[in-house]
Amino acid sequence: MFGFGVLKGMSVTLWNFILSYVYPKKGITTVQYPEQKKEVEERFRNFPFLVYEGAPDNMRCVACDICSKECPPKCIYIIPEKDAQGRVQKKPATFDIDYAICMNCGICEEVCPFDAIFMDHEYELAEYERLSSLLYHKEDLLKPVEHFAKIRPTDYGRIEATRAAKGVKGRAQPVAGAPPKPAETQQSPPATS
Amino acid sequence: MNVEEIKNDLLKHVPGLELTVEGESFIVPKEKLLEAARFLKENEKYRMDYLSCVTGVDYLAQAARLGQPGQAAVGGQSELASGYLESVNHLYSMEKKHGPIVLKVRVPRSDPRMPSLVPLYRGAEYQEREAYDLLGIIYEGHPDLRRILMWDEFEGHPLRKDYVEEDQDIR
Amino acid sequence: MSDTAVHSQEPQLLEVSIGPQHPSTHGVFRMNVVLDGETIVKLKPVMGYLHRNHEQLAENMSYLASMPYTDRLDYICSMTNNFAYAMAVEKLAGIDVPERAQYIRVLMAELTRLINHTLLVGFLLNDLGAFFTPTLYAFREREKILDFFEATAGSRMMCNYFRFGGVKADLPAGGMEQVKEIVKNYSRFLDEFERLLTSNEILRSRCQNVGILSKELAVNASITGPILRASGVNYDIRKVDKYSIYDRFEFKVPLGKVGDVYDRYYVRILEMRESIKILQQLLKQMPEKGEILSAKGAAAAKSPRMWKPPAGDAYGRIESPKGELGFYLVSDGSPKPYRYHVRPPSFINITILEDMCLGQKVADAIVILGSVDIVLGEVDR
Amino acid sequence: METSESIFVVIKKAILGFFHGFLPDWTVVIISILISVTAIVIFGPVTMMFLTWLERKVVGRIQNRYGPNRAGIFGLLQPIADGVKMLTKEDIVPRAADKVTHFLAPVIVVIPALLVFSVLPFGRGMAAVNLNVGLLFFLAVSTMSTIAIFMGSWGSRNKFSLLGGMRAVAQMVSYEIPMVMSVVPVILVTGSLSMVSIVEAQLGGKWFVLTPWGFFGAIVFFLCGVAEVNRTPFDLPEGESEIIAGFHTEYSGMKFALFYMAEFMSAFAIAGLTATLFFGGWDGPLLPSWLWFLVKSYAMIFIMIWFRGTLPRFRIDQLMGFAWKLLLPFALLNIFVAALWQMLPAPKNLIVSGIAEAVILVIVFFASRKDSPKKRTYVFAD
Amino acid sequence: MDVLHNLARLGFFAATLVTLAAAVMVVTLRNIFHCALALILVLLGVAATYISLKAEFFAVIQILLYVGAIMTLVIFAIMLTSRIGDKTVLQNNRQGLMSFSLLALFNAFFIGSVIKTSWHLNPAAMTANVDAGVLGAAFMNEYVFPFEIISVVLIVALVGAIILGRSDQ
Repeated sequence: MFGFGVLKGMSVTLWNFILSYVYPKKGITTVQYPEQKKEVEERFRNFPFLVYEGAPDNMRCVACDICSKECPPKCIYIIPEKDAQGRVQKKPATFDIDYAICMNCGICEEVCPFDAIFMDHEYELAEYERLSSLLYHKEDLLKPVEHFAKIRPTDYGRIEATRAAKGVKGRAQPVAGAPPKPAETQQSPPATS
Repeated sequence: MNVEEIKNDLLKHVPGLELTVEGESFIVPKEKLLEAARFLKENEKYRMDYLSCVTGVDYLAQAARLGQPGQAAVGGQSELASGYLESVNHLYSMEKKHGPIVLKVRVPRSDPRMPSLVPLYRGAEYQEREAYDLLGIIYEGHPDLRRILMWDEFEGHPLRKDYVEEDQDIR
Repeated sequence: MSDTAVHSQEPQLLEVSIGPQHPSTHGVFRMNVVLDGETIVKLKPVMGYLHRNHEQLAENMSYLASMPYTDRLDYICSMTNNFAYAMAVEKLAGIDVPERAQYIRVLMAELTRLINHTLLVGFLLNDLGAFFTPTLYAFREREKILDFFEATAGSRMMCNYFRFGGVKADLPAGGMEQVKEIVKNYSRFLDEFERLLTSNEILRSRCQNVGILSKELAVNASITGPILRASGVNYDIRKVDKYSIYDRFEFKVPLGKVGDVYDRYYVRILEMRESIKILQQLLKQMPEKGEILSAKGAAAAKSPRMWKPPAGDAYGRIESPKGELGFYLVSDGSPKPYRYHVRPPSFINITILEDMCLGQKVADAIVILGSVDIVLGEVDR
Repeated sequence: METSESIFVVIKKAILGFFHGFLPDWTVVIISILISVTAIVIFGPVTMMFLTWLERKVVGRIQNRYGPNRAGIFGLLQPIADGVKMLTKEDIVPRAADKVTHFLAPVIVVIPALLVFSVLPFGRGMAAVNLNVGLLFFLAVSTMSTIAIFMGSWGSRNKFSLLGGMRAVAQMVSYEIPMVMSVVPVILVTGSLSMVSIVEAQLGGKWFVLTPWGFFGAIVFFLCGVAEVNRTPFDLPEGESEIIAGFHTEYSGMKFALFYMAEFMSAFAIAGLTATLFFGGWDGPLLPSWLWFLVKSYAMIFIMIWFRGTLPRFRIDQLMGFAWKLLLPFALLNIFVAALWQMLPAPKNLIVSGIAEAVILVIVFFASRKDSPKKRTYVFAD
Repeated sequence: MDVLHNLARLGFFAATLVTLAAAVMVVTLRNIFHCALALILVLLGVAATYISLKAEFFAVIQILLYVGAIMTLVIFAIMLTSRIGDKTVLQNNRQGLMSFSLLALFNAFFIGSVIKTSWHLNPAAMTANVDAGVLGAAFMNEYVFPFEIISVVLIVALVGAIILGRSDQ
């Protein structure tokens, strides 16, 4: 068993060894993480966030609860706001997403009819404590539309075009007539400690 | 390879076999399963030498009685009406490269025993063990029928429709 | 065991359990091995450590909701898992798929086949003892394909990209150039890989005539995928079922003669070259524009938890890189599947692991397991 | 140039001269021994630390990545970091272990690795001990590590380490004989066993590797050396992917570091010995002699690391077959070629021994063709 | 330089002492593997005495052959006989006293005769510096016949061992 095949194999590794010094752009493929960061593709999806226009109070979400029903691992928990007479408003009082359970599959973004929830690009979310600190409440989830426009320009363009076409203008005043069917909130709240 | 042609061949070659056709699949009584499978495997025209997939399915009483739309209602055999366990076998031929022949065997939930296909197809060994482990279908003639996915001391069969998970951690 | 002469007492058998926490069992998989010296006398695989009861989960969720879970079955080729599940549901509900979506689907499936085979060769060399070099070359090439997946599907490994009746989104702006770039220098990478490995005498002597699988046993034990073709059986579901638009591409199916670890390794290298041929033809034939979700598909995707397929059962299967991956669905007309069963290739391919390992050395058992290419997400479901 | 040539010898003479003033002469002899001993005891571990860093850097570069570059500039403090980690790691002794052997094994495995350095000629006049049986001493002491490795594997009472121990002993015994045989031509040509005289026989560029028998003898010796030191492609005793970590599965903390140190020091010793026997030790045109020795040894070390980055591992029976059926017969035949080379006068001997060497290569090639793996053909069905 | 000379003698006595102690340990230790290690120590002690008598070649051959080869084969034997490693054999038994007295008697005669006989020393041999070259020449010239006979005996033993060792499959 003579070593010509072995020598041919060793020539490949020697070539890679030399390449890594002579022509690092092709020879070295690793990214030195903390110093250099690999920029993320536009459609990259990490955990969801809620969108508001202008002030955080003027958020697009109307607490229709479709996303929490569609979410495969059931990690979204919504309680709609009630005004003085107890009538349900079209705004969520609490909107929790448990980032520990969410598997960033992006289904909530697809099914949301009001373009209120989108997947973020932020992936440095390490926490010290698993249960409570990964349960994001409404305040932590809210981000301006400009952030969405910055991270995903093409999607933002497409969605704005459809919204303009449908003539959806900003925050609809609460319709005086019959309030929408109170969204039943029967799904079990996620494991809150 | 249409369903009628297969049905006539089966009835001709396997004596005493009463076969019902449901859509694309054949309901075979459990006594005749091995014979039918052996015929399909050795017969020159079919040469079904590849058992692709063995699936266990659990039909509860109300599902069985009302019968799946598109599947014949099961009122006929009385004891099956109280719900049955079904083992679906997809047979293909690697030699002649032709499509699936689906054999279904139904056994009542009270007495879930049926003949195993392992003597004919080695491939069924793990899939039947999984059907036994998750659905409780006992395959007679299986060389080594024990749990494959759950740990051995586990009681109950998780994929059964009436399986209620006991709450270990009631605080 | 032939009863050796009376005076020599029974050989001192060593009972060793390899795994579930072992450097080269590709996940939590255990083999209880009984050794006589270094040769294997008995080998019992033990699995189920990663069992998440995926099938019961799917029975309590809508059809679309279990699509992201199919990514986690065989976590190396998530696109082909989605492909198989989407085809099964389309067969069940009779949904058609538009032209451009079919091309995108075949594009994703063949890229996943490249990833899986490259990674397998890398990990097989790891089991043989090469200190991570082939694996890291494999990872280097896989990164380029994963970047393309991230650009189109949104996530590198858990793509969740297929929908019933098409795909979630069209290719991104620079997508086609990225694919052309990948396909162009992938064959150059394969030449480098072959120069490093194929004629390597140590690899040849370690892999030839090890773990031989005969044709009859392979067919009888329902083995599918490259292992079956390495034993010489010509059965590739892309050619048999001609599902999706595979009949429009002209490609060959490589077959081995002996059916040992070396044949399985080399058949996979040849299959990668065939996949590159398919991708080249695909890039030429692909229509520029076209809708990517059929009308019925759009209806299903509008509100997944309300969507009700007609009652009945269906079995959709594809040629995943590891073998025949099939989904058997029974629907009773409600939005939740009545029965959801996965036919995983890895789970069935290890039925005859013991037959291949008897009489071999301990080191061979690890190599044979490596050549069978199992992923525990798919074995345990 | 002259001072840099024998800088270390001059330093030692200066120290001795200083003590000579006021101490009786017998203490001066002891002090000179102590200086040599401390030199080796410092040189050994420092080389080991540098080699661990070098190995991770080179294998990293082979795999298109940087290798350690965080601890210190270019990652040079990485070995120190590893050393501290090893010191602070808990030293677990398995309950069923045979305490005495488990404890003694790492101690005894380091002794041969250090003893071997005493014989290596690091430079002109810089061999610690000029034993006239230096080469044989080297081979004898390196067999002792076999026993230490087996003590380690037997003592830890663990199935995997037992397998590793069996493999280690079988491999060491079967690679020692071709190693000794491949050294015999060098002794035959130089006529003496002392390492210093071997290097002197090769002075002036007349290295043995340039002779036909020397070139192939060097390959055989180097392969046996790599096997003796359990490095890839012969690293079966600690085959990670098969038997977890072979004989040092049950060792952690400083004991594991000792095994690791012994492996690297004997790897450097083998590289140094190959350089001395076949590549002319410290003989070289410009640079000082000790620098030549280091350059050549590190070239050999680079090849060992290069092996590690490329080749898969042998199986136990192929390993044995390779030693007994290929290396040993070739080394024996090589002795005849060396004898031919030695007997005939200058111009003719090169031609005759060259032809003889070619004949041997052809014989061994055809003899081993039967069990060498074949090329395979594949069918393309549609 | 007599101090160095004394040191050398001290080294020699220390080596012999270690050898004797290890020899005693070989027969009295419980675990058979520890006995094998003690035997290795004995052989190393013998090599040390060779060195102190300035016969380096013999010392190195001693280490190479005895410790390197023969002891490895002894360990092979221990390893391959099944379950011999962990049985601890009881070392002492009742005949201890009787055998000790016999031994003492024998030693008395033996040491007595050793002291009484006058060993006539051949002065030439005392100072001759025997190194590998001289030995090699001796083997090939005067003693070539016994050298060949021994190699034949070894070959026969080797072939016999292989035939016996080959298990009967």
